[in-house]
Amino acid sequence: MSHRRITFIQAVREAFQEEMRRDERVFILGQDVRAGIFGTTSKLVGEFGEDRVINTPICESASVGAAVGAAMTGLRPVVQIMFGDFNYLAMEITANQAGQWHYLSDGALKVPMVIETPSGARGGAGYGHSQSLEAAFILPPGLKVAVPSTPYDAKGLLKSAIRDDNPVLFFEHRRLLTQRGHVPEEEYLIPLGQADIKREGKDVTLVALSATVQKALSAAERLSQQGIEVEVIDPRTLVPLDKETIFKSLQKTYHLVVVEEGRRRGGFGAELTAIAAEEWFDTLDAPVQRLGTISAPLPYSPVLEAACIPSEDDIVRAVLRSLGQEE
Amino acid sequence: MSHRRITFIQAVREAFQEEMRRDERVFILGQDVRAGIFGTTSKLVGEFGEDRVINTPICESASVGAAVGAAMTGLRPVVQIMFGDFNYLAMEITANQAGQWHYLSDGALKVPMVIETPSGARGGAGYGHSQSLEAAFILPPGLKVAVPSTPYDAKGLLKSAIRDDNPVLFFEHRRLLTQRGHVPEEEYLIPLGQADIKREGKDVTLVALSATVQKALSAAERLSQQGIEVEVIDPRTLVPLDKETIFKSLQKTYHLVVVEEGRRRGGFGAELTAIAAEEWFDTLDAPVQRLGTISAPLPYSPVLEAACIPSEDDIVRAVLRSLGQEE
Amino acid sequence: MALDNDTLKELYRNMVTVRLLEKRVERLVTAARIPCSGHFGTGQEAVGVGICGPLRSDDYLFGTHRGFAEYIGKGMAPAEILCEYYGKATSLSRGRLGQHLLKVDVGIMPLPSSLGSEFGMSVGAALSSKLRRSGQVTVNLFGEGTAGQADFGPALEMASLWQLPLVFVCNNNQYVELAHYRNVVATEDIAPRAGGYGVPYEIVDGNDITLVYDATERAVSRARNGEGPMLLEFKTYRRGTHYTGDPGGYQPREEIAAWEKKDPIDRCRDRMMAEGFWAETDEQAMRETIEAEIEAAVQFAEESPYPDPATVTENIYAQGGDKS
Amino acid sequence: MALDNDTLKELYRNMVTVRLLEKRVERLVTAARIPCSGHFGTGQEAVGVGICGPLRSDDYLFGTHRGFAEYIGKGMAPAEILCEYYGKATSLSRGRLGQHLLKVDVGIMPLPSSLGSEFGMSVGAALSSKLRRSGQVTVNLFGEGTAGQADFGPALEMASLWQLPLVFVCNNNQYVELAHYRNVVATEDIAPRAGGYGVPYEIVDGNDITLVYDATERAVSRARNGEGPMLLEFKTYRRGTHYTGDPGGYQPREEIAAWEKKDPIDRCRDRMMAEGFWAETDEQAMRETIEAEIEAAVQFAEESPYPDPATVTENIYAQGGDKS
Ligand SMILES: Cc1ncc(C[n+]2csc(CCOP(=O)(O)OP(=O)(O)O)c2C)c(N)n1
Ligand SMILES: Cc1ncc(C[n+]2csc(CCOP(=O)(O)OP(=O)(O)O)c2C)c(N)n1
Ligand SMILES: [Mg+2]
Ligand SMILES: [Mg+2]
Repeated sequence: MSHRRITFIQAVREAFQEEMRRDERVFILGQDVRAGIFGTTSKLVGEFGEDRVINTPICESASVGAAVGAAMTGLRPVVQIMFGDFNYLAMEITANQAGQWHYLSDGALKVPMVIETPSGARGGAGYGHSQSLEAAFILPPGLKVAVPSTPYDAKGLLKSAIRDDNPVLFFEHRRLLTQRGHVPEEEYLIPLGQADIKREGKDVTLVALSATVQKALSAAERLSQQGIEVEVIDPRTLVPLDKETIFKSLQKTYHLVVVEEGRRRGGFGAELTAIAAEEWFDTLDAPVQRLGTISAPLPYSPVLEAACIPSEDDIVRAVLRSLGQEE
Repeated sequence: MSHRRITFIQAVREAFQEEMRRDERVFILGQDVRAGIFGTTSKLVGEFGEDRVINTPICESASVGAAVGAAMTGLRPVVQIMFGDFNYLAMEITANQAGQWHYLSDGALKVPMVIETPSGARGGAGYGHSQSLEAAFILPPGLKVAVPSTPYDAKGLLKSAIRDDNPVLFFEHRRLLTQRGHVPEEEYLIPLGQADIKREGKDVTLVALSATVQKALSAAERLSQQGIEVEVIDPRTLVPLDKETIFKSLQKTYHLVVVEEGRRRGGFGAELTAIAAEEWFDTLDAPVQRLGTISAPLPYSPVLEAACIPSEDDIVRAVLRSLGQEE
Repeated sequence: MALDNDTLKELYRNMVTVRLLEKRVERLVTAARIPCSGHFGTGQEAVGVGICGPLRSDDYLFGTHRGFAEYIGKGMAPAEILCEYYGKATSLSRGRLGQHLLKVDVGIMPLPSSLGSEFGMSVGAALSSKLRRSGQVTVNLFGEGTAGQADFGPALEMASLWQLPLVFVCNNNQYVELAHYRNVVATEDIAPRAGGYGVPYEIVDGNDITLVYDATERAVSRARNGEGPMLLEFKTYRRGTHYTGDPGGYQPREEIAAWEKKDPIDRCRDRMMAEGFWAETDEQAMRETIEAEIEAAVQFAEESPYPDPATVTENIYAQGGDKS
Repeated sequence: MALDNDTLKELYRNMVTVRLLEKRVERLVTAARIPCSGHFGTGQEAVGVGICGPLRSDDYLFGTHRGFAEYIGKGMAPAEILCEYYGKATSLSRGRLGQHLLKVDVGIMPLPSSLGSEFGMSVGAALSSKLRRSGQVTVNLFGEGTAGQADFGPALEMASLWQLPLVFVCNNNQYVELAHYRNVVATEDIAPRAGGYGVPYEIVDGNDITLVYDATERAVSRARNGEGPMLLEFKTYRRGTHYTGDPGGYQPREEIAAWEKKDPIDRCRDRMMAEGFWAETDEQAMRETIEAEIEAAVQFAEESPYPDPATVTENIYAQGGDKS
């Protein structure tokens, strides 16, 4: 096995290349996808032509609508929404239509499509280009939601998402896009619904998403120096959710901390904590600690933005709180 | 005090009348609000004229956008969205704009507006006219969310919502609209953020929303005959949430059950259960029981619809489960 | 291809079926045998039926919530419609869809509960057939009120930009729920809006089914030949109320009466009789057959079982994914 | 009211301020002194500056993400812009807004991060001033790419239907991000789309500030007199790249060169000089003053403190509600 290290962007682009070569029904549409504002779709038009890499007008709702229509009629579109925040523009078509017609048609229609969407706070983008809205897609039925945290996961999950017969939202944290990681040359897939244990530990189960995985790992490293062994789990997809892996960890640690960059109120952590309080109650030795962005608009100024979003320090403190210790 | 009983529709209409008489900045816009498809705004145009009861084209996004613009410039609009499901059409403007500009402008702008929206399943309306989507508005910042369950609450909450300087979503369950209840002649307000104990009890705290409150009360009645005293709490607003009242009840009962007609996955129950598992952990003697609609599109056929939505029986069973008993 | 006599007879038969079926369903709704409310289109049957005339069975149709014209026109049987409305296990969707009629194998595509959400989807269907070089045409039918919805302009833009085989059809029946359309529509005609996006358009009498057929045929052949989208606006009139729960009263009686004189079914029958290929006996025989078919369909739907509640969790997600 | 010499001088001064300030901010972004990326509008300053000329200070402006023209034009000071871009506590928003410039007391209304979300809001602002009989006019400026957004048509419809005091202004700078606009816009002109909704329109050279001023003045007086909305399309050109991170290269060099010859600042200065009310000495004095003002503003912003992180939870909700 090679030890090639490539960026998240390259990993995503490779996933597109491989899937577009493999299946001519796959095509990409979105604003400036030919140029590729964030690079994930750049140069694809050279290999696949303008019919399969389509620049759309600035209209997220109709673009996602077009993807739904194409998906229902035999193609496998990937529609790029340039910033995660803009998914709310297409909320009706995503939540009320894309996720529902397979069921409503009793299986006569399938909606195999991916919404690829860079998102998250990276400093200096301000309120409407910085939000992490993945949790908004847990409530609507019929959707799947992927939130990769490494180039390896991004490639493997995106390939599975493209092959999946359901609509999948694929969130790419903009802070991760230029980071490098190991991605083998050989083809691989990562199934949707399989969590990954990013670090093993026995004292606390720390579930982290997307860009917070790295913060969680750094926090775990620091805590390890104090003798606290944190198990860091990246669920990788919010729907379907790999409850087994998290539960198995909890059966070892009895302590649960959840961290996400999306807002805490009504976030993924709410759903996971609720699952824990319902299904794993006897496996909890302490209150769950739930971290997320405060329930405010994301301010622009870097000092304010940082004050909203969970930091490595916040995670360390939450783990200690979970163990009944103060830092 | 009189013992007048009026319908939910009449209660809502009275709230509009009183507030429109009191404050000429208040006006209503929406599809067919002059005729008033569900009756809540019918005949208001006679008293207040066409300038204050405005029929809009069929475009939810621009209608809510217009309400935001009017609210920022000195008026106090109420925009009606005919079915709760259609709020997703205006999700961007509601979640990314309406709730955020007061904060972003550091207080220079206010957005005093109400989105009035009949919703919920009533049988025979099918997938996109039946959903309860109130939980989708917990995640976005800056919004308030009211879910009245009686004519009395509806009137008092709507009057407060209209006077509030923030955007408030006001959900009216369509099954409740024609129901009657006590509403005094005298003016009253119900503050947003004040739960109501609909029935006192000492064994289990049962938090229920909107149309499920009645089911919860019937279930409580049945359980009472078995010697189980359920305290039924209607939070009345999801944001702000009256945690104190729920916690106080829990300190008496140590058992929590949450029921809503919105979907269970990612619903209000997730947030409340998470709060309980974080903040009230030591006050929980048993796993929380969380009830909501299954995570599927709402099917049309009455037998299927009923199979998706929590019933009185489901509530009874959940309470018994919470107490470690089977029915 | 001009409209030949046999085709016209079939279109006529479809219009009559629509009229009779709608009346029958209206009674069933009022009698609470059917759990939903109904939106009917008495007087405007020529549009939905006529536009389906020139379509292939694999062409895509995005229809409307009002009545059955385009559904019957595109190949749904009365029994299929009734079973959906009853919510029975024998319906194509096994009780899931109700009024949101769908029949994928004859090209009847989703009717979204949110008006206008089909605009983007119809762009996608047309884009798909263009990319697949399948020769299919997509027809997107919508009301003049629905033309106010947000995705209407963007759909015109995309169809024009990509020269899609997409025919937009505005069924202008002059009412939007409980008000005259000029209450919420800024212009007399919707069609010129297409011009703003470079999409050619025609405005046509929607109560003459031969004109509806011919205009559609022109637009569909253009689209099929790769000459891009068109918009057709058919002027017609909704003689009934908005839906079964609407007491009406806001439509001037003289207005209704004037349009009754232009009834598309009467006009079609008069023409066929005048041209000598339709007789009173044909009429009677046809009506008897249709009524018998409808009654059989009602009975079938009535006797069909409700779906098993246990099926409610089936097909939430498609299983397995791509198999190739 | 024709454009008098003093007004023209002021507009000219504003254009030069915009040009110099944008160049300065571009350097600050590139040097990472300012944390955001910048979207600049070299060559199109006449539009944003010119449309503000005929406006009252209480008229509402919904501006764009590109450059500072309409913000300077409507009364924002360079220091106010810089403090926002730096995210400092001294900014009007106390560091919350960044590029989303806002100054409520001179009528500068929200710039939504999502293009096109201002269409509905501008309808609401115009409706509000109509209902309040305040005589205010709302101007909604947007790019030709943004005209593709969903709420554009509905905003035209509502403005037309309710005859609102709302002037739509399309700043057609011929590029939408990294591609020529015809890549994603189906038509050469945006303006005729207004006609489809019954909204009158004009297409005007956007590089001649006197024409921009005059056309706006006509539209604004119409609107103020209760004669309803208008749409103006100004043809101009974005000579720079889309944003600071864009290496460019897709705009033909000859195209840029051709438009350089039509530079709105040069044209305005040449005219003023030709007409004899502007001299080289005026020019030099003005530039020195502006540059000094900008440098002082940069220094002020640099030296300003960042907001206290503890303020981050303030004003999430408006407190108290209605007091009347
Ligand atoms: C997004 C959305 N808003 C509102 C409605 C409610 N509604 C159902 S039919 C209708 C009127 C449609 O008018 P038009 O498009 O003219 O069609 P017609 O009913 O006349 O056939 C409305 C507003 C809806 N179904 N979807
Ligand atoms: C809803 C939405 N989609 C996409 C973007 C990203 N975006 C920023 S500027 C821009 C191009 C705008 O083009 P145009 O309207 O012509 O204005 P210009 O930049 O030329 O001034 C895009 C697509 C956005 N901000 N909002
Ligand atoms: Mg109509
Ligand atoms: Mg442009």
